[in-house]
Amino acid sequence: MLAEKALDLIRELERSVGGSLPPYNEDRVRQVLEEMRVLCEQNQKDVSATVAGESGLFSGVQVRHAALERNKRCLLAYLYNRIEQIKKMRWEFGSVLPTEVKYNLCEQEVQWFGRYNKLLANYMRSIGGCGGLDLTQDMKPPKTLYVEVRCLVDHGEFETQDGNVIVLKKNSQHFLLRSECEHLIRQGILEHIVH
Amino acid sequence: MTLKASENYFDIDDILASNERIPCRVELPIYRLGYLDSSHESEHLLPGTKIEFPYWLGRAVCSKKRHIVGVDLPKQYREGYREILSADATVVDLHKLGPYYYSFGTKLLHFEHVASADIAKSLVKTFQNRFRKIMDSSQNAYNEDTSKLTENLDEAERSLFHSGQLGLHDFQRWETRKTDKLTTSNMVRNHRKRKRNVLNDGQ
Amino acid sequence: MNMSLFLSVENLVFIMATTKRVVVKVIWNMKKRVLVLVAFDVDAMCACKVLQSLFQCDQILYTIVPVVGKEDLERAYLENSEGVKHVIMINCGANFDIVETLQPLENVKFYICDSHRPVDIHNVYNAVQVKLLMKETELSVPEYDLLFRDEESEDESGNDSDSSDRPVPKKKRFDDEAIERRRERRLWEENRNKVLFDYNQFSSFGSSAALLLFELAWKMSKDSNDLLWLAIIGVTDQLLHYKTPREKYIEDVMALQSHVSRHNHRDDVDIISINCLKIMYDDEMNLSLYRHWSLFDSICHSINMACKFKVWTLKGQKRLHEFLAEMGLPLTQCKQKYSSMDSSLKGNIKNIIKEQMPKYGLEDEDVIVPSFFAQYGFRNKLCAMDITLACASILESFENGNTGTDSFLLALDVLDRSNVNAKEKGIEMARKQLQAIIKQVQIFLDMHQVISAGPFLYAFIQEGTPDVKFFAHPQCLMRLARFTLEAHCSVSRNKRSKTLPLVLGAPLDREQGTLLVIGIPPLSLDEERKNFFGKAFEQAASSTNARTLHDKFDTFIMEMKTDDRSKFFDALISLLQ
Amino acid sequence: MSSLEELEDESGDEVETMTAAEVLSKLEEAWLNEKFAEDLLEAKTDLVECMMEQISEMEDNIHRAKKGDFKVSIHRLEIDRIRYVLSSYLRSRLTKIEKFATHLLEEEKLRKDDEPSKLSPEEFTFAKDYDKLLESHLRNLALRHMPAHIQTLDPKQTAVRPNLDKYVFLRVNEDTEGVLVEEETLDTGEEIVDMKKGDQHIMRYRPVAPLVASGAVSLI
Repeated sequence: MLAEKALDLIRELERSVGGSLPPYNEDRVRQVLEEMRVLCEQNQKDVSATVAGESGLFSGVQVRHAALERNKRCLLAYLYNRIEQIKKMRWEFGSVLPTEVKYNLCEQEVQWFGRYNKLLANYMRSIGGCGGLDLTQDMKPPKTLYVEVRCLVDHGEFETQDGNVIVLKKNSQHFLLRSECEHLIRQGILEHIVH
Repeated sequence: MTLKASENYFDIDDILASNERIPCRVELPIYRLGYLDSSHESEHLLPGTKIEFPYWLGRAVCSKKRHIVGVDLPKQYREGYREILSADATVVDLHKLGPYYYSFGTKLLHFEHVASADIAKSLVKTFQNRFRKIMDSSQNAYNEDTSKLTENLDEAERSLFHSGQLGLHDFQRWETRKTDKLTTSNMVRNHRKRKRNVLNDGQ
Repeated sequence: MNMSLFLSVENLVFIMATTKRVVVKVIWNMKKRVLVLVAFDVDAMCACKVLQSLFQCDQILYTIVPVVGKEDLERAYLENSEGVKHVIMINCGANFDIVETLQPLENVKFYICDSHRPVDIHNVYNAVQVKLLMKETELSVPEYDLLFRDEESEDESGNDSDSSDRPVPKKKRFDDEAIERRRERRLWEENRNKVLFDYNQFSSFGSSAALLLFELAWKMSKDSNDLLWLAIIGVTDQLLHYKTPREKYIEDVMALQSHVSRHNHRDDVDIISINCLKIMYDDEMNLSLYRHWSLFDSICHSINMACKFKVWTLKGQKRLHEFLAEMGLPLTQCKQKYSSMDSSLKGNIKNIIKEQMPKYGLEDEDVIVPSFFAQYGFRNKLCAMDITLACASILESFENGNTGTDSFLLALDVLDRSNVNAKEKGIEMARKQLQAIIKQVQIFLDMHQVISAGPFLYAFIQEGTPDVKFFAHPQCLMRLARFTLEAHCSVSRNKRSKTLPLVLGAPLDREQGTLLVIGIPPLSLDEERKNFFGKAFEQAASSTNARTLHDKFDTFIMEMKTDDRSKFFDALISLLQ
Repeated sequence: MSSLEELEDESGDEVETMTAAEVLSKLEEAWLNEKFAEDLLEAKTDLVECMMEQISEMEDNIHRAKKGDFKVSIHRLEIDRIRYVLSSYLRSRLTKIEKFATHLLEEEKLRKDDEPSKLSPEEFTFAKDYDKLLESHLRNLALRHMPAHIQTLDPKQTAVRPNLDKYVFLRVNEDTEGVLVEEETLDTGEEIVDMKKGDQHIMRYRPVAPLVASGAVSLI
């Protein structure tokens, strides 16, 4: 059936819902574009023939045109939904992606991530006139000023707001300002301990 | 061909739902596209040929303006099935009738078939009848395998079920004061898990 | 005399009595982060949790790092010392010169809350940088003048160069004086060495760190049932790992009991939520984990009962069966899970056992221990001894490639009363440990591997023995050693056995060819629980150049190269003869 | 709350005074409406700026306060809470702005001068840049490789638009009569509801959207 390959791309995304982003399927994208090129060529041929006087070719043109549009929709939806995931990554991983994750993005997607990152940073800086507001923080309503945390990985040195340096070593425990370690918790470096 | 606001151009579910098949009857010859019908080996699709098209294609070639093919109702929306659904919708395996039963059904209304009004009513009625059970099961299955509960559900119902589950879990977490806990982002956690699995497999 | 602890209104204040009866007052600047170094034992963990709760109340920032031994402590200090002015050490740091070891900046202060005794004299008399959080009565340190001399007087005694302005005739008299001084100094030094030897000869333990910190919380009016429970666990840990004599334990229990009744005495019992923690005092049967086992298994794995009946022999088994039958406890009931035992039997077991005890030569203290229970929710009744064992066994577990600090955190989870899962895992692990211990004891006895070396008994676990991994950890090794000694004494015809200490070795690391060695005092000296092996090990090692590592905070436990075993033991024998 | 002193609202010629606590409660209301509304609501730029100022003022006060002052930690927690409401509010807006960027920019183009913009100036910049960024991505990877006549991206077709027919929960703040809930159709007559203050309803968002904007109802 027409536009099957394009649908494969969509199915690929459907299967990965909740999981990781699958590698950018460059081959399949190329195949879809190729199918589109062929469909278009045939249509042009039929259109020329019709102009030359041949009749009855209209139905075929319609079918192919529908297939072209369908391919376009699938392809764009594929890119669009990947972008949605990539955006989410900015919010969840932070401004630097783990290499294994980056590996599944194509070159342009990596660039897009960088540009989005910049766009977001510019916007956040511009909020409220002075200094801006980091929207990637404060994801949950604050209950306490300080939180008890355990360190899950060897992270190294971490400078607190008051200029102290704390060494975040695996399995050490700390009592820190919630506002300054929230992003470390979200990045899985610290675990928040509640009793 | 514009989409309604609810039918997001980029929506994965909508794209999949619009791929469901409808039986068509070719009414004008479609030249050099015989390969679309795998049961015949002719070069062209000739009038009278019966063929199943995906919805998106059927919609493009069968409308008031163009009538290249005639469209029939898929059997799961015909009267026989509608009767079964009206008898007791809750026992029907809707997923088997089409994973996008409601959304595909709604799309069929575009063809303005004589039975359209009845289909619309049947869809609403079916949903109403099944809704209570879905809500009930999603609110009362805590910490158990839900695949059995959802296997008969259409995709929209499944997502409804999962929203219900999410609500239930959030409520339980709130009740046991677990919502205070700041947590690792899902993506980071999943990434870690996969990485660990890869490491373990490598050993 | 009681420890003096006071509290200023706004800041957390430690006020401690030192031996010189000088009250040292330290006000913590609340803006500064505190570094807490915690040893790997249950008491220390409980103490740490009490401290955390105090810090959280006052919003004092902290970093907590668990440390397994002296090297670890040094490394942890180095890594985390930047900008830190206050370091608290829990169950570590007392018995070696902390300033000498860590070479800290002058403005760093150490607060040592450590049950290890004796406290190094430098720690005692460095009032500027080292503060001890201990009960004064538990420190019997020699007088300052016996240990330290004024340096200035020594300068004078030296043949200084500034004699130019002295008249020559005086020189002779000066020489006489100098000789006299030198003689005096020699005598003083001889005396100092003797005093120091006496002071350092035996290692022992003072009050539980958790109990001390709980008392601090109490003085600050920040105590709660939850903190009290931690103090109870800390004290129980000292009992279960033979750190303090039974009498001291009873004393602590009395003190705890007054807190328990203060916190749990309410007329309006009905209006308290079932989810609140309640603590009760009760006599408990000294049977390991019986609530989570069968009565029969529990008896067979409990040190006192097992040794009295010699359950590892056929005859012993028979006698145990008789004992149970005479009490009217059907064997089928005893061998099924305690929780599903007939409840009419369950309620009475303690009394029946008490009645039958004398006939079997069991004494009250073999069977009964005063202890505490915690209850919250509908289901959860926790026994302090069970939780302590569960926590200790998780602390020393080695599953799934967990590192030491992983286990430390997992063990902390056991103490978190809402974490039922961790607790159950702990009980399971504790059972496995007990099974490994009894199996090993049986091997020792069956193979006659407990051997008298003259001044002490010794035994070694063979490499390749199943469960050998359990004994590569101090606390478990400690319990094995004690079980082995009691079991050996119970079967030995030699009356002297009871007066002999035991040295026990377990393979530690096969690749590196190392042993973990522990020495415990003889049973006849049980009222004191003083251990001389710390010093003895050091001396034996230095006299033979055996490759040993005295890294543990418990000095009577050390690591050594397997190859050096025999020369080390020859030296140890001649040293102790 | 001693920290929330009276503030003067500088916008508007007639001097409108609002206490900081009032500003905060307005912001909280805007936040909830924004959270539950399907479409983007009018930007409350003044409220945001006002609260941002308030935060920095409180921070200054804290720096001046005595060390160890018990009030400091309470003020700090208050700052955290305000910051959370602000961020959460702006985050839900940002999500919608990204999703409906094309649609919002279209609306903005059609907006008459006397109508208020839904977007704050900063949000407008963001929306423009974001829309461009997304389109250029689709163009670079797909569109420009497609046959010429279908390379265009027709907003009519592809722009994602809010679904105003979603149902919402709402609470009535002011008595409002004659709300046309359901237009007349062949099968049913029109449905008109009178809403009383304090009532709670569940209904389609479309008919009540103007009431949310005017403050007559709040989404819950």
